[in-house]
Amino acid sequence: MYNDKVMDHFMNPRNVGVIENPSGVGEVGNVSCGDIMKIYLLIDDNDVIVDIKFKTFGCGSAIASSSIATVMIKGKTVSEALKLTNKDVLDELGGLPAVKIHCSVLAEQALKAAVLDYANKTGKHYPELDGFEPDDGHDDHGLVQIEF
Amino acid sequence: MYNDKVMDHFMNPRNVGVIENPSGVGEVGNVSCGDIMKIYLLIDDNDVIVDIKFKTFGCGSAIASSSIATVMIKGKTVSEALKLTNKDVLDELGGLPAVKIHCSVLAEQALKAAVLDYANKTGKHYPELDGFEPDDGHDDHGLVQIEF
Amino acid sequence: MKRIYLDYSATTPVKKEILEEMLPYFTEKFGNPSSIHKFGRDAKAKVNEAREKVAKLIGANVNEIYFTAGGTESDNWALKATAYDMRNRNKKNHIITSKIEHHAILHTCEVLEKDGFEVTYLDVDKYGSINLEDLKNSIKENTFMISIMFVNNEIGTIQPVKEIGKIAKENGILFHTDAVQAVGNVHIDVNDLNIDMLSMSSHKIYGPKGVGALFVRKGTRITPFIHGGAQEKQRRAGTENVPSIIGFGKAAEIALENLDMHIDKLTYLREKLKDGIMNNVSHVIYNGHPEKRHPGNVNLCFQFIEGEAMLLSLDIVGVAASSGSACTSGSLDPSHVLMALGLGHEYTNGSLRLTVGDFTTEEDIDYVLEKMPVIIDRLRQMSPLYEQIEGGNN
Amino acid sequence: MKRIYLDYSATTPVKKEILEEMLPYFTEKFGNPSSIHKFGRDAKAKVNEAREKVAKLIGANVNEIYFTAGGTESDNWALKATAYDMRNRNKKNHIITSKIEHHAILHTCEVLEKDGFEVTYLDVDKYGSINLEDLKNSIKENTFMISIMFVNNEIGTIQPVKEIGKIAKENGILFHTDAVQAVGNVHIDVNDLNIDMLSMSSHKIYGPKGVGALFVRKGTRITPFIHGGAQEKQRRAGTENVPSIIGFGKAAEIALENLDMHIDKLTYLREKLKDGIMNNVSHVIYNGHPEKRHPGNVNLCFQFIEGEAMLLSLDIVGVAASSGSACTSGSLDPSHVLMALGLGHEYTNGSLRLTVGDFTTEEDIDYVLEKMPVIIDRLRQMSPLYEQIEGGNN
Ligand SMILES: Cc1ncc(COP(=O)(O)O)c(C=O)c1O
Ligand SMILES: Cc1ncc(COP(=O)(O)O)c(C=O)c1O
Repeated sequence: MYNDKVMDHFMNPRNVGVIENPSGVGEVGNVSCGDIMKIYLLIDDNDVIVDIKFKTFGCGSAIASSSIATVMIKGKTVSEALKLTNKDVLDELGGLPAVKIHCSVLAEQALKAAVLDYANKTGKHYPELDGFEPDDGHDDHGLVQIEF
Repeated sequence: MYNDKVMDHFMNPRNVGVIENPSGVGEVGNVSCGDIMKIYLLIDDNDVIVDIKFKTFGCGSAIASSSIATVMIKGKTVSEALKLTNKDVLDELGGLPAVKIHCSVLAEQALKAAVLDYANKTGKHYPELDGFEPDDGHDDHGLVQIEF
Repeated sequence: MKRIYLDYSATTPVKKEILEEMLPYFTEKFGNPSSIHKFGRDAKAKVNEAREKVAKLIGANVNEIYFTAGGTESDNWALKATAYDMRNRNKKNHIITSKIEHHAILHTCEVLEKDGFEVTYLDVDKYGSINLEDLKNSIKENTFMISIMFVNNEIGTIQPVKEIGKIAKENGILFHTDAVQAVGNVHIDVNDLNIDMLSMSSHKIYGPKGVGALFVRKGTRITPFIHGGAQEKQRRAGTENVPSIIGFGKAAEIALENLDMHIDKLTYLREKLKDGIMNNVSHVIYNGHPEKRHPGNVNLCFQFIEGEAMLLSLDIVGVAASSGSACTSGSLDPSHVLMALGLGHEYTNGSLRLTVGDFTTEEDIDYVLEKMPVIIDRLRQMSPLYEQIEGGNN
Repeated sequence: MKRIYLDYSATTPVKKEILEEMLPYFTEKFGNPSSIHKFGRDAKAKVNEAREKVAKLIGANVNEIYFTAGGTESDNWALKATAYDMRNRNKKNHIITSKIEHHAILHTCEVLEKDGFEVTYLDVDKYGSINLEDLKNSIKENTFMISIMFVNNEIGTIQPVKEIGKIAKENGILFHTDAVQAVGNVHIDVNDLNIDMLSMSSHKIYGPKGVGALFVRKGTRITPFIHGGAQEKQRRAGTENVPSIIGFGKAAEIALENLDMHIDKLTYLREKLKDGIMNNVSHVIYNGHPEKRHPGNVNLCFQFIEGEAMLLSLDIVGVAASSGSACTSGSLDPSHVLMALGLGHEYTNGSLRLTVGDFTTEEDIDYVLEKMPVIIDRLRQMSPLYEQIEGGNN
């Protein structure tokens, strides 16, 4: 079902945890969607994300996507990081099952929410965030139902 | 499917053949029904059926029923023989599959046809034959269809 | 790695002695039961032996058993064939069922609804039991069938089948029960229980997959669902799945012989497993009826974590389980059964079903009990939901 | 006693190497393909491997194969699901089929007729082939499907499938073919032949009973026939019959590998058997098309004697065969296929089908050729019909 890389990031997720005095925090999803991701960012004066931590409630894909996304984000400037798409996450993971694609959207959204928090706190403006609504659900699940 | 007795009478039918100058001959059934039985009788002056032969076109049950019926008839008087029912044939055979019950009627009918022939030739009257129509088909087949 | 299978409600392994009964019928004794020759006759005789064994397991007569390709087909057949026949002949078009049926029933009902039938889906209480007063109140002039499952596949709850049968009989309504999870796990006597039709499946009782049966009480009209050859007394066409039917028969025989022992053993292991988890993990609820339940079924909801993540974590340490979480199936909604219990998403998403069976050992349970708290804790440590309550509540 | 099986069109033994592939999936690798854990994933992967093999045998894509419980279910599904869907969406309600289809098609069509559909049953010529002009002429505005079998199960005739596919395509009509007897016995490429749906069955190609498949061309709409779980891409519910599907896959693989050899061998044995009988027994006719036929099929009508009596006699000397006689099946009418050829009862009642297969040897044929004239003669000597013509004609 999942490839080795996904399983590795699920079992040994990188950057799990909390940052004590974060530059920004973002949380997306809700329990009725089945997954929630919370991202903590530490951003330095050059706008570089020097540290990132996450907590995720969700399935294997959600956790693995969260983990790999933080690895990809860490060390980037905020603007670079905001270019991250769920497609990049998917590619880096080497793919997810079709019904799980939506999980890769989570990290992209959570990052945006955290940067928005940072922007709000600092008064900065990131054009990449224009139009971003942190509470947009991601109800693009498939419709497969299995039961036995 | 068939019991040993049925199989024995099918494989080693008794009284198959023709009587050269028969007292009476009867044939019932037709090819579209799937079975035909022809009975030859030799009847002595005491009205005893001293010899009987048959030929049957039909399935295993038809042949076995024919054979056993001739065994049961041989040596009986005509009136005794006319008491023979398909139930007697069935019992003597130890049963037939449900869809084959109709085959046991054949001998009863053929005997009656042969006796009728004898009666017509000799001017005798057998009340047991009153109302008997030699061409009554026996379309009481089941409706089971199997195919592969 | 040792693999521990705790998903017996999903499917069971075929027992060795069952497979052995089947084997000759693949290769040497491979005849088609409809054939007149010896190959065919031998196959036919064995199919009928199997039919007797299956009948005996539920207290039915041999002539009341029709073999199918599984529980799903049996459910489809019982509902659809009866529905159309009833509508055509008696102008009746209302079915009563429950909200926690298997999809083989629910989706069939939905299809019937689209075609103009009326379906009442009964609610269940927090244990997953239907309410008999609700049932009585939902009966109408045009009700022709009550279809209520015997044992629920997710939470294991056993319905008051005898009472349902009585109500059905008193009202002249057919009673069908999906007994796929019940057969071989609870005592069943179709006469005592007033059941008119009952669906079963071989692969839940250590027989092969792809074969099941529908019990249809003598005198109950059933038209075919699959048309073709004259097999199964012209009720269910298609060359009989001889080896699998034989395996199903053997499985039924063994199930009947072992029933009490099986129930005792499973109940013991189930309680041990359930208690072990409940006593060592916080924020868990135990679903289903505390006593009236499948002897091998443990269904739990763990707060703050998600079901599939638990399944994967268990799988990695060699434990096979199941979950009704939405993410497991890729579906938008979590288990309709858990939802019907009135549980919120914060519970339903963290659901886990562990089902023990005849090959489960006490050591297996010990192993799971050792691993489980670690797994739960690891996932909770990652969860933003747990973070919030960790300080105060734990 | 040595038993010689000449009834390969009824069913085939499972080949040893096929059974071996299946075995682990009964006992150790018994998972439910819908399960997320390793047992489930392993099963799922093997089911998809099997799907690829089955697809390859008919030149289809792996995504176009849906597993079923056999040929009968595939036929029922293809016709019924499409019929209701077409009527609901396109107001089309006419099917064209032939008089010599298997009952899985014919009885399904009868049921559809009762429900308001129109069905044209095409005649066949004396070889059992449909007439393409008839087909064209029977197409109407409301025709949504042509369902013509690929190879007839009784007389072995191969229909002009490519031409039928062309006509269907030109007229925008779906083309379904019951290829249960064709698969593994003739070359099939669903694309070359313009086939939209194709039914197959495992137990006719040395795979296990109780499993089959429906090919549905990509882009062709197919609604489910059996509702329930999400198996088979939500098109066919029910726990997958994993071991049997694996066996079917292996059977398909072997069939493809051996196809030319298989056809050559069977054709040789068939011709030897047919010639041997025709040259040594009088008053026999050979049914079906002389060349365009199933490589293993010999269908004969012996005058003056009845089919079941032949079967029993052959069975006693160890030879397993089949007959289309009315008495064999306990039916009132002899084979609808033989009747459609225009044969009278004097022929149809004496029908015999001998089908050779992969385990048939030349010695088997020699043995049958030795016994056959004796058996025929014994029965004819008992026949009142033979008596009449014996002097003059023999
Ligand atoms: C309650 C219930 N009904 C029906 C089914 C379907 O049975 P099958 O998988 O044999 O089609 C299952 C299991 O899958 C079940 O648990
Ligand atoms: C032409 C044809 N169609 C359909 C079937 C039915 O297949 P199954 O026995 O797998 O249901 C058969 C054989 O029985 C057949 O020969």
